[in-house]
Amino acid sequence: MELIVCLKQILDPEAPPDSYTIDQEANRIFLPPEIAPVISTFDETALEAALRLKDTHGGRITALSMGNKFVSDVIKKALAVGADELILLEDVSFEGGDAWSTAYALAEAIKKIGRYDIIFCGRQAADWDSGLVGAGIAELLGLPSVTLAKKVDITDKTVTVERVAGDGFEIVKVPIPCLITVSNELGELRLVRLKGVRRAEKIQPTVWKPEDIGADPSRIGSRGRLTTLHKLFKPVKETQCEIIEGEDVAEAAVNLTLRLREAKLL
Amino acid sequence: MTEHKGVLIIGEIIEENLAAVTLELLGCGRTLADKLGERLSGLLMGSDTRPHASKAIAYGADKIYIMEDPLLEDYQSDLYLAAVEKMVRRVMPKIVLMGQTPMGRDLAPRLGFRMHAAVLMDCVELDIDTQTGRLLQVRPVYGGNARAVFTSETRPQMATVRSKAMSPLERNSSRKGDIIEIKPEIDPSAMRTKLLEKVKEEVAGIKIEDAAILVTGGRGIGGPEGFEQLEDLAGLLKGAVGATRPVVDSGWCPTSRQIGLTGKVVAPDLYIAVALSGSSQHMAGCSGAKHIVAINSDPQANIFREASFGIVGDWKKALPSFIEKVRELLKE
Amino acid sequence: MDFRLDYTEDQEQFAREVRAWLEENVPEGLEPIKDVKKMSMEQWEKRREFTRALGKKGWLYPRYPTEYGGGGLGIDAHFVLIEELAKYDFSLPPLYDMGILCAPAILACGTEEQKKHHLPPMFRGEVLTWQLFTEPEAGTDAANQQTNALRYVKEGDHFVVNGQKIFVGSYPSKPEQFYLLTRSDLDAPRHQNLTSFVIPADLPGITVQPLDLFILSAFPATTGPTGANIEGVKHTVFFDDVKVPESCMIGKEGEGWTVTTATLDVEHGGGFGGATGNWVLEGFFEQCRNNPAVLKRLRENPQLVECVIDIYTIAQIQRLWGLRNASGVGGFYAGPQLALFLKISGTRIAPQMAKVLGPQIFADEGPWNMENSLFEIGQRCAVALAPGGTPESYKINISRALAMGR
Amino acid sequence: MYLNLDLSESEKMLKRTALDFMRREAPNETIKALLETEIGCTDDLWHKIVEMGWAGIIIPEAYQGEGFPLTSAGVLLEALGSGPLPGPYFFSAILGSLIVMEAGIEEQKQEILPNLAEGKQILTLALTEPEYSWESDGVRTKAVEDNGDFVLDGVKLFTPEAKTATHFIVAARTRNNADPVDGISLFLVDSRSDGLSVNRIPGFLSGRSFEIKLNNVRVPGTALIGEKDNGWDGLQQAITKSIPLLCAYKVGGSQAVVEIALEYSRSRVQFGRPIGRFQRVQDMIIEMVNHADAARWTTYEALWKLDTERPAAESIYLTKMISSTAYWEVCTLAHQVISGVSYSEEHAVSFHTRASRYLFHLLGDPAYHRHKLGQLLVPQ
Repeated sequence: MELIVCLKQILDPEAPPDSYTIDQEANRIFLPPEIAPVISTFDETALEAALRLKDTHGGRITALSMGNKFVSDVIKKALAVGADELILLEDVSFEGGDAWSTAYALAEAIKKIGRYDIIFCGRQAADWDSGLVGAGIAELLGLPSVTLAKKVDITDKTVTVERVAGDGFEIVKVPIPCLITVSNELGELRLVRLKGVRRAEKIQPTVWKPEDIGADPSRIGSRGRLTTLHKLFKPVKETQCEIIEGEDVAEAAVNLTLRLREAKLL
Repeated sequence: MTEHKGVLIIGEIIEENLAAVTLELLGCGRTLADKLGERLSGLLMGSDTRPHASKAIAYGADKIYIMEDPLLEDYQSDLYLAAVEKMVRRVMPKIVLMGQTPMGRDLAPRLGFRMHAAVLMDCVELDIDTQTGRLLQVRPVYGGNARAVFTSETRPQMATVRSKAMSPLERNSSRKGDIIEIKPEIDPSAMRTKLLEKVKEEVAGIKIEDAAILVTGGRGIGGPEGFEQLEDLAGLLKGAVGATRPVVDSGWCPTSRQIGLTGKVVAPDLYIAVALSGSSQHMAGCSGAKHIVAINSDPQANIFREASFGIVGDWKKALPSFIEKVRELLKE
Repeated sequence: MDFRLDYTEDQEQFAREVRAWLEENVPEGLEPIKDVKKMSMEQWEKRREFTRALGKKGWLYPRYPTEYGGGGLGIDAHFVLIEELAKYDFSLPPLYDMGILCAPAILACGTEEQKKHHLPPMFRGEVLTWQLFTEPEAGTDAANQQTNALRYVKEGDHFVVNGQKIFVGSYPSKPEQFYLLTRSDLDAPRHQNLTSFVIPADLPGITVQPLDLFILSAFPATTGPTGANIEGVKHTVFFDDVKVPESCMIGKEGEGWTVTTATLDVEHGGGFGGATGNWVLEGFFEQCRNNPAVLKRLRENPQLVECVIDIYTIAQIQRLWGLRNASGVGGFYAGPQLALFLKISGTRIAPQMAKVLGPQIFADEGPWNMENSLFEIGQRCAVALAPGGTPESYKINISRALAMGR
Repeated sequence: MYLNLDLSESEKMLKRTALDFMRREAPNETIKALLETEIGCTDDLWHKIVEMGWAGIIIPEAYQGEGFPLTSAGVLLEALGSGPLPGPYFFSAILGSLIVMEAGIEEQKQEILPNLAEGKQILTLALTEPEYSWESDGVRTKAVEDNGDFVLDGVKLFTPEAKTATHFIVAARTRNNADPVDGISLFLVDSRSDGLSVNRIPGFLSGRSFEIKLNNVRVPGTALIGEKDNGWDGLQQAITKSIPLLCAYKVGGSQAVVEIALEYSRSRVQFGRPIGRFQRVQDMIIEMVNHADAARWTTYEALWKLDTERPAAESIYLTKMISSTAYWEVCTLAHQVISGVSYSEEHAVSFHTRASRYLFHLLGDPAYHRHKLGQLLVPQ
């Protein structure tokens, strides 16, 4: 089994809302330096899906990530949980792109890797929350794809996927090679064991530049964008919360009910 | 190259009727088309679509294209992609809208890359930039901690829209519009994935996405037993019970009840948030609620910045008397 | 993790370069002096000459940008300079030069032209700066600039300044420039009515008078040579209708508080004082190990051993936090935390040391003083808590850095 | 500059995964439940700890351990202390392993250490007796040789986590003579042996410490760890090396309590303002921060000295003195800052208060280590 998992290092979405600051001119969002970045939670779930297949069917997992200012002990977690190789697309010309530039760069890198049965992606990146790159790679490589997987199994050449849909799930069959985006329902990424920490120490990531994957400069980074970001802002909350008081909490609750009736909400 | 004109909605038929989000898309599409001075059309696929087509016209469409084929009855990536791509190349719309639904999340990205046209996912606001005539697409990012305004450089300009972010028009059966049947010419060999089975997860009572009143519990509830009280209150109000991610992760509630970035998006009229802090990941799923009522012991909890009404205190003391009073009021 | 302070190969190489340079450039007859009270004017002039020589080499402000005359060096080189200069009882920057406070304010809030004008002379040691913050009314609450506060009125392209500042500067000689905080109208809201200036010290209408304080000179807390602030005689400065050109204003009018906070964090930053140990304390432990009289007392009275343990514990924490700050892993509150700790420990160590070593420690001359009045200097620090900011002002900074109540 | 007090890449990864483990496997609700039991750790939780490889963290790879340096174990213990995770982990994986490594002979290491790494055996040290002392003259329990076996008689008091341990390491006197250090042997006693009675010492703050009565307990000759009559040196070596790791656990606990107090100072509003704005509250929290930071950096330096084989006794006595006091005082101050609600059994501070008292005397209380430090500073 040759598996590829696409990962993205992002600002920690669990950071407290007030710690985010936005630079209005540069349309960029920041967190204080001491809050370390994380691997996008959905990509971690995609990695877990690949690891479970490797546990049962054996094979090799290549983790692939595009980005900049990688924090080594964050991104090398992929190796620590069981990926066999980590490839980083890191170059200033990759910066400032949207889903189209990212999907193109990752697709070119996957072509260079050459062998793959299943490509795993997260259902969306937990920073820009779009969910475009997985489908983009599938389209660019001419692969069938299944999105929002919550269970993945393989029997000889076909993959059986339970896909989240409405109030239940669909069971879908897809031949390899294919691309699968994974949803959080699949479960949390396994914890890093001490053996994994040792393993991550020993394996060094491979870094590729655009020229290493023969990428067309006009289609990566900001030049490859199909969308323009005009404004980034914090939604301002105008609501003024009316705190209902009372002798004690129980009485306050009664007053709340009356207030809601008065506001025709009950 | 002929000029792109008009707004095209990709409709969905769920459990034999027009999906709520499709009506919302028609409402929003109508406004955009009027601002552009152009026509609003829709596409419905599946079998026995004609009755839904006329309903779509009553909700604002000028023209509805229908594609009938048993193979299109259930959503299948490759066939729907091929069908929709054909329609879009034929109609040459300026704007294509889909719902942010399991279908939309799968189809829109593929279509965007297939046609090398930008798609903005999960938009909550759409407008036309009066000077440039371009579609302004506003979507939440960073788990709801921020919002971004985009435009697309390519045509058609495509977007999926978060359910309950837009409102449908009043139904007007006297509206006139034409229904045009298109032969889908399905090529079954294009189908690379095969749907084997659809499994329904039985959910007691009303689905949380459709409930007008929601009672949601957070980690502060402390355990599955606490949720029984929430069920009583929801039952009284003919609403449903929702949960935050920590609650679902701890196994106190099924995943189908989870509200938030990684759960469902709801926009009820009344959202009663009990013992939950209101993290941005959770608010991403319920900030669309018309009125939020918060019960939390921590006055600084973020939920109080989102709520219109609230009590500061222990929910175990507040809920019993709240339920009693509601029961009393409903009797009158 | 690595706690070693010994030089790396590069540092060793740089240290050789520094030592060689010092041999040629330390002015003839310049004596290492630990007790600032014993500084003669002649020694003071030699140190000024030495300051200019260091400045020309870029080693006076080693980590500031070369573009403005700084050394452009890293912490490794800065550390070597501190160690090598300590052998001449010389600290960086020298002689209570408040350039260490004024420079970051200019860098942060000054115009490009002001940077080019003010910074090179300061970094080359040609200009010494005194900071004029404290007023009779505004002590720890530096923003509370009241009645006889320094006030200014804008007249055309210059300002007219009146009022008084106290507890200023340290050395008998006058500096070339003042860095001061003044108030515009008296009733504007707090923090919005302040403006900062860097002015020549000899503008007409300025008078400087020494304040005779009983602690004629206080020794740098317990930080030894690595402490930046060797205290001396304090002064008060009067302003009578002093005309200050607009070009002397740092930052915009009313932005004095932002300019000041850029400074306070440095002054109260505590740097990594104490990281290299502290020769007052080392002297003390030497006495405990080898002075027969002290050893006899320690063996007879276990309570005195407790004093030794208390001093040892404080010294270790101070040293370790200094290393932590030097290694940059302490977090925002680490600077003021160490500065506060250095100050408070002075008051704790002094009585313990007095119990163990006996009354000789108060003699600063003659046969009685111990290790050329090493401990007499140590005792002064326990009294001079205010210079460089009162302990309470540090607590305010720590609480802000830890976002208490925010 | 060699000076670099940042964690290494692997240590940061280990810290992050340990904190993830605590969030997933030992949130407050779980810790509260564990504190109400005599065992402090369920089988399921212990197996998860073993699965992480943590039971063998400092055991050399030659004995199926992970062979990590003490500083890495310190990073792990600090994360576990943030719970604080109750149970036998420190006593078995750290102190137990070290005793076998320092005092045991090669065969014993090959037999016992893999069992510890795989979590099959759980050890705890039964050293102190009713006349509470960490010195050799405190060992009164006797072990008499009887045709190849040893028969043990005596009472051990304040033995930690005895209910969870599969084996006790019992220090007993196999010979009496002038020098109390001489004549002490270490025995690996199966906790199910006949003649043993194990009773928990009652008390809200006593944690899980036990009285073990040994009444004619017969053990085979092979139960003797290392050499007869001179087990004391090996035992002291092991205790000295494990002390900074116990301190790391207390550093994690102290830091967690500081963060709870800081969070409370922001959310608790009194007199119309968050209480973190009042200087009296700020002073208390500053004192807490100073305690935690003093404990942290004395602990890390002690661990560094041990890992780089530098003389470490001075640092070890210092950090034990400071860390035990720090954990105790930080909890006391936190109750002052938070007051009321912090006294409820559900409140995380109460978990730490109980741990800070239960672990206060373990391996020597602050006064004991202060005295030993004094002997180093002022040669007698």
